[in-house]
Amino acid sequence: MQMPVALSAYATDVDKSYYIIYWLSVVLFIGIIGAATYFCLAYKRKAGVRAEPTGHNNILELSWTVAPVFILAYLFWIGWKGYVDMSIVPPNAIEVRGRAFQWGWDFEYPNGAHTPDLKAPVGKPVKLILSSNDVLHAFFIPQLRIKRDTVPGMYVSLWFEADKEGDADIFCAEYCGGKGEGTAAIGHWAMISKVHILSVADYDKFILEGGGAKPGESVPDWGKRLYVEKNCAGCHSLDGAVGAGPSWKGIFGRTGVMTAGPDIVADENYIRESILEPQAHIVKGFGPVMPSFKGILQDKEIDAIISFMKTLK
Amino acid sequence: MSSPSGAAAHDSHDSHAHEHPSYVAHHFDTAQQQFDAAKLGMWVFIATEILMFGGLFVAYGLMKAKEPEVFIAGHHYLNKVMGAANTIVLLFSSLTAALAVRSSQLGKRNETSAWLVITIFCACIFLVVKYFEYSHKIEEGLLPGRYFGHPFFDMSAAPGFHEALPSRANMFFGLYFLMTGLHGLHVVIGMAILGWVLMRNMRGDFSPEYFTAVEIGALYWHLVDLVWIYLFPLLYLIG
Amino acid sequence: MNAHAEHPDDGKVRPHIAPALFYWGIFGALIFLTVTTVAVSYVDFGAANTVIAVLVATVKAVLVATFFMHLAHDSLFNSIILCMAFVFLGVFVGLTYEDTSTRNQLDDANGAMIYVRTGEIAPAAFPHKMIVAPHAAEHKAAEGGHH
Amino acid sequence: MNTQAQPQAGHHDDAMLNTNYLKAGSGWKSWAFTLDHKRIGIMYLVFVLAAFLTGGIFALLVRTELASQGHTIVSGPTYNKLFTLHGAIMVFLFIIPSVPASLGNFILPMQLGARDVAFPKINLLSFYIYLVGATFALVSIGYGSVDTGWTFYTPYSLHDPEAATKVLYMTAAVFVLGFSSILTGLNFLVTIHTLRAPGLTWTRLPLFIWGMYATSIMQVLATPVLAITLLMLIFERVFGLGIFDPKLGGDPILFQHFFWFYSHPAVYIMIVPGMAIVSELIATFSRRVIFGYFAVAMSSLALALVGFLVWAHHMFTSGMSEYANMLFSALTFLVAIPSGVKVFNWTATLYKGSISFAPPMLYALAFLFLFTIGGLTGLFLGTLNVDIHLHDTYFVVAHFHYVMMGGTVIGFIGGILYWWPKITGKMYNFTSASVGAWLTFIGFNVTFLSQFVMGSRGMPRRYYDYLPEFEQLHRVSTLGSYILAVGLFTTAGTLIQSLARGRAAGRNPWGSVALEWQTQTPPVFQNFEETPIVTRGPYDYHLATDEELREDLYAVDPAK
Ligand code: HEA
Ligand code: HEA
Ligand code: HEC
Ligand code: CUA
Ligand SMILES: [Cu+2]
Repeated sequence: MQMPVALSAYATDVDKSYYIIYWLSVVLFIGIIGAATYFCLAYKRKAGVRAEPTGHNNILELSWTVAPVFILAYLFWIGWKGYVDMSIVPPNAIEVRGRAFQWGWDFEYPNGAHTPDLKAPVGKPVKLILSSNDVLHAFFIPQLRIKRDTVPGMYVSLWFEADKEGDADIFCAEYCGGKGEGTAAIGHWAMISKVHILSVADYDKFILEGGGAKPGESVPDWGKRLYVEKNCAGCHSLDGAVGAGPSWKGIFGRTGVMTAGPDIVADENYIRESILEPQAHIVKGFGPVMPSFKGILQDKEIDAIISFMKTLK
Repeated sequence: MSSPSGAAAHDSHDSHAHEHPSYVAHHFDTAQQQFDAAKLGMWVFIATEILMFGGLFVAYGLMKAKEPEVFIAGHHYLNKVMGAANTIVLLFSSLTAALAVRSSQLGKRNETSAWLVITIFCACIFLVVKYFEYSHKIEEGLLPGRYFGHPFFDMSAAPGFHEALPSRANMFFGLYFLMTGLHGLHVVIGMAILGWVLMRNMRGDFSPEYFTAVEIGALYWHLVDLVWIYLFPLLYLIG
Repeated sequence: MNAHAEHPDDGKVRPHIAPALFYWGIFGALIFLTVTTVAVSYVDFGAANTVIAVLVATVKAVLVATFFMHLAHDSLFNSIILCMAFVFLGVFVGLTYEDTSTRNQLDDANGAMIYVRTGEIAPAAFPHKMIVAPHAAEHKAAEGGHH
Repeated sequence: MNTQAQPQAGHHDDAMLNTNYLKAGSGWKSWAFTLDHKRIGIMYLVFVLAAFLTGGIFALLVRTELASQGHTIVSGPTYNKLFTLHGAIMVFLFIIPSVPASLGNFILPMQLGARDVAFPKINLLSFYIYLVGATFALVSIGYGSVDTGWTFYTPYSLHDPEAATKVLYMTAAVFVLGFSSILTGLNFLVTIHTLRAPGLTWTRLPLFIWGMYATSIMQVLATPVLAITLLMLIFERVFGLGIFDPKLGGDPILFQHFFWFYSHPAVYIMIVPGMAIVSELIATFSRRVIFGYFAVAMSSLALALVGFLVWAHHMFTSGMSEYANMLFSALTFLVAIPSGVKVFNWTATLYKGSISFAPPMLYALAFLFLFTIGGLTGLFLGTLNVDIHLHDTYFVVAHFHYVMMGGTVIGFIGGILYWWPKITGKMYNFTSASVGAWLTFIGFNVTFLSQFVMGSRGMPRRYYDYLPEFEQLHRVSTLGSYILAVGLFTTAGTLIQSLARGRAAGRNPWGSVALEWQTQTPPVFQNFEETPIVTRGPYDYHLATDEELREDLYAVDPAK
């Protein structure tokens, strides 16, 4: 029962509590089961031998009622102390907003940039302000030993300070449903993202450049980058292959057949609607699985995606 | 530990077996034992009812602590006079139920029937008053949850009859209907139980020796009263 | 086996029978309390109104349970059951209130302060100012932050 | 004396009172309308085991899907339904009613020396309510089934447009099942209070009765809150009450309080009966008074009371107040004390006993082993900072299977094997029963030990798919579950075989001094030909004669 690699001092702290309980349990378990095994072997039933009448031993009884109280109080104490450390955010922490939605993450940085995976500098406290657009989710990074439910209608916060550079997984750890069939299915289990712990220099660079087209990047190229970063690529191909959603090949200006209602020409308005309210018109042959990107994609970004789409002939 | 061979001749059970009255079920030894069991059972049942209603009171209490102004604003739309009248009706019915038990204990069969009839009649009055209260609320669109403001549950009609109420007043009326509705259901069940007791009483099932059903039925009815004793002030008289 | 064992069993139960007038007396007390509580509700004591209402209701409930429901002359265990029901309700509401009344208080910097700082309401929330823990604001105002 | 039966039994004639209960009446009506606690217990046993089988099949489907990464046999949303149904069936249809409604119904009045439970009609009613609830659950499955997880957390359970009617059916099912559970508890409480045989004082009550008593208290006090919670959930869905739904201004965390206020005591409703059986088994097969009888009896009550104070330890990451987290973490540790008292006393009972390894005892020892692991891992979860990491990972899954499956279910099967000869009058094959026990034990550990490892490394639960680093462990776990299934099917086969071809069991196969073994096998309609008078404690083996301790495995006269 090894804990995963620890990426922060706080994680090491949790591991300390974990292993204290672990070894305590091992000792207790071996003591109890060892004794039971020994008794089973030593006092196996023999013909003509009776069990000895049960006596009393008040000291024994009292001690195994009272001694655990101290052990347990100690366990409570280490758990609570560690928890307080996690709950009180250092005042100088960098503030990042995290929004959960069915089924993905969106992180917003002080400069207004949005990413679906989290970027954080090494050695600096980062405070995440979490919220949810729809149902309960939970933000979970095993390697940092942090977890917090994102509750719709409420802000909660969480902080960490990684002490090593590297990547780690972000899981959704509160059940949030799922939809779709076959390979197109998406849901709670697929709400996996990454946290990239960057060097302070890299992080500063990201913050300077983020939040729009990078210097020297054309608008369609920015759209293409968003296509990857916002995980449109998870469902939409560029080469005509059908995935969870229709391919974007030749999408702009084509006439789409809808499940209900008249056919629609894919113009700017329709595409904008498809992104913000995907369930309003469903393309025939697909399920209503596309999440809304309302509040996640800015207007500028949608424009960039559309200009990228125009290049996909 | 036991004597399966049956040496104990004056086993408490066998000694009276021959005079076991017909109303004592085969698995009880004595009428008192059966009576105590029934009563204990009823009290345990009352505890479960209290915890069930209690869940609603807990929701009420927590929500009120969070948004007191919603409750205060909402309660002005309840009719204190009707609520108080109903309280008195229910208290009176509780009295008559207790008197029914007393008459039954004394073996006064007709008197018991009379008290039971009065009790059931009070229950009817209670429901009639409730009917007027409910229909008034429904007409005004003081409906639970998302139907709030839409008269007659008509979601297509324009909402917003009560702009003076805080926007969360729908929750107050949701709780109001849920709590009084569940209580009303208990009133109806109580009437059925008392009706059944009345029928058995008129048939002559009860005597000073055996009146368990009267007692149990009355206990149930008092519970209905108990719940209302809390519902009335908490819904109608706050703030 | 039970307390009644001293009676030789004659197929009878022996209830305590109170005089009818006594029940009427209890009823009178109940009506008096009802009138009082309604009257008091017209006077504004602020939050104390609810407390008074609940207290009066409890007195009424005790009267009904003790006399109409015969707990006074019943096995003590039945009273214990009734009390247990209320005790566990108390535990339920008390410990839950402990949560709802102290959310986000350990650390002011926590999420709940967003509203106070920026007026921003969390996504998927009902657009109502009370949603965002109101005490956080008072708390901040009263103590100027604490640790 | 034997002829001096009780003439007061209404429609039962005297002769019937003292015939074998299985022969007192025939035809389906004699079962469907029976008021005999023994027959009701058997009917419950059949349905409860059917529920176990159904839940088990869902479990095997879950495990098979997880055998490899990605799509294995079902799609993601189907998987969500599978584990929801697995959890909901196992909890509400199987484990909550399991021991009390089946074995409890059968054995409890016999251990009391009573002729029936206090309210036989309510007992039958509770059985039919159970069936109605089960039917609702089936309807919900027929509709395409719920996918909310067994916990019905809001707002997911409110907004998922696909699940609308199904959620209503499933909540209605659980609502109805709750009443069945309440009525059973009520019946037992009153029975224990009023129907003890002469001489059966509180200090002479078997520990099984003490366990049932504590369980009943919890059933009666906690279940109504579940009922009202579900009613509010239904109301919230239909009308939009605005208490649990954040979109309407409600508080989704409040729903979790409501849910766990029932569901945490519910886990003690599950385990205490298992512990109660184990106390009986350890006493019988060590032939000793349980060490610290009084402490063990009181620890059941303590669990019942303290169990009500800890519910929010399921909500440490939920966004609940930090102070509430602190309080509930502290209170959680309190429950370890009475559990520990039990474990230590059982172990001490073995010391200087005369231990037999008959199949039921194998289950008692397995319980000791598995419950200790399950309980100790509960302490990891009660520790705040460690739970933050472990919450909603497979560590939790492994924890609760160790206590529910490894504790309650193992205890339950042990109890079935223990009382089987008394219930059916047939003795089963010891060899295949022991093989079944060992396979179950080994398979179980393989299945769930690997899950502790995954969980501590951060594998979240309720995941249809997972990252490659977990595949190896998932595979091991799936393999274990197949071994486990083989073990359980072996046990089931052993029992079925005994019905068909087993030899008639003797009156007291294990040489027990407990009351229920002193009457005929199978018992007569009214349990004892005449009311027994109790003169000593339930485990006073040291006062018994050699004749009383004779293991009467097979009846001398197989015709009987
Ligand atoms: C039969 C059911 C059962 C039982 C008996 C228990 C027993 C315990 N459980 Fe468990 N639990 C569940 C069923 C059960 N649980 C379920 C179903 C869930 C998950 C539900 C879900 O989310 O779907 C859960 C989840 C769960 C959580 C939430 C985890 C999470 O979601 O993050 C926690 C946290 O505190 C917890 C704690 C405990 C503790 C402290 C005990 C204690 O009672 C254990 C006490 C026993 C011992 C400690 C061992 C023996 C004692 C000794 C050997 C004495 C010496 C010991 C010391 C001095 C340390 N359990
Ligand atoms: C009593 C409770 C109980 C029991 C016994 C089990 C038994 C099993 N459980 Fe389950 N489980 C839960 C309660 C239970 N579970 C709950 C509450 C959840 C959470 C659900 C949620 O998240 O919402 C869960 C979740 C859960 C998961 C996690 C799913 C996820 O999070 O994605 C897994 C995965 O491995 C699993 C596996 C198993 C397995 C392999 C068994 C095996 O032990 C099953 C073996 C049984 C059989 C193979 C049937 C054979 C039976 C017979 C032949 C009849 C026998 C008769 C006699 C022997 C007399 N269970
Ligand atoms: C979960 C899978 C999924 C993801 C992720 C996803 N989509 Fe979609 N998308 C779909 C599906 C399925 C459809 C077809 C059904 C519909 O119209 O809603 C669709 C349809 C569309 C359409 C209309 C296409 C047409 O042919 O009419 C547009 C435009 C679109 N998506 C844009 C985006 C953008 C931009 C992103 C990323 C920011 C994105 N999608 C991410 C699944 C997805
Ligand atoms: Cu999002 Cu699970
Ligand atoms: Cu719990």
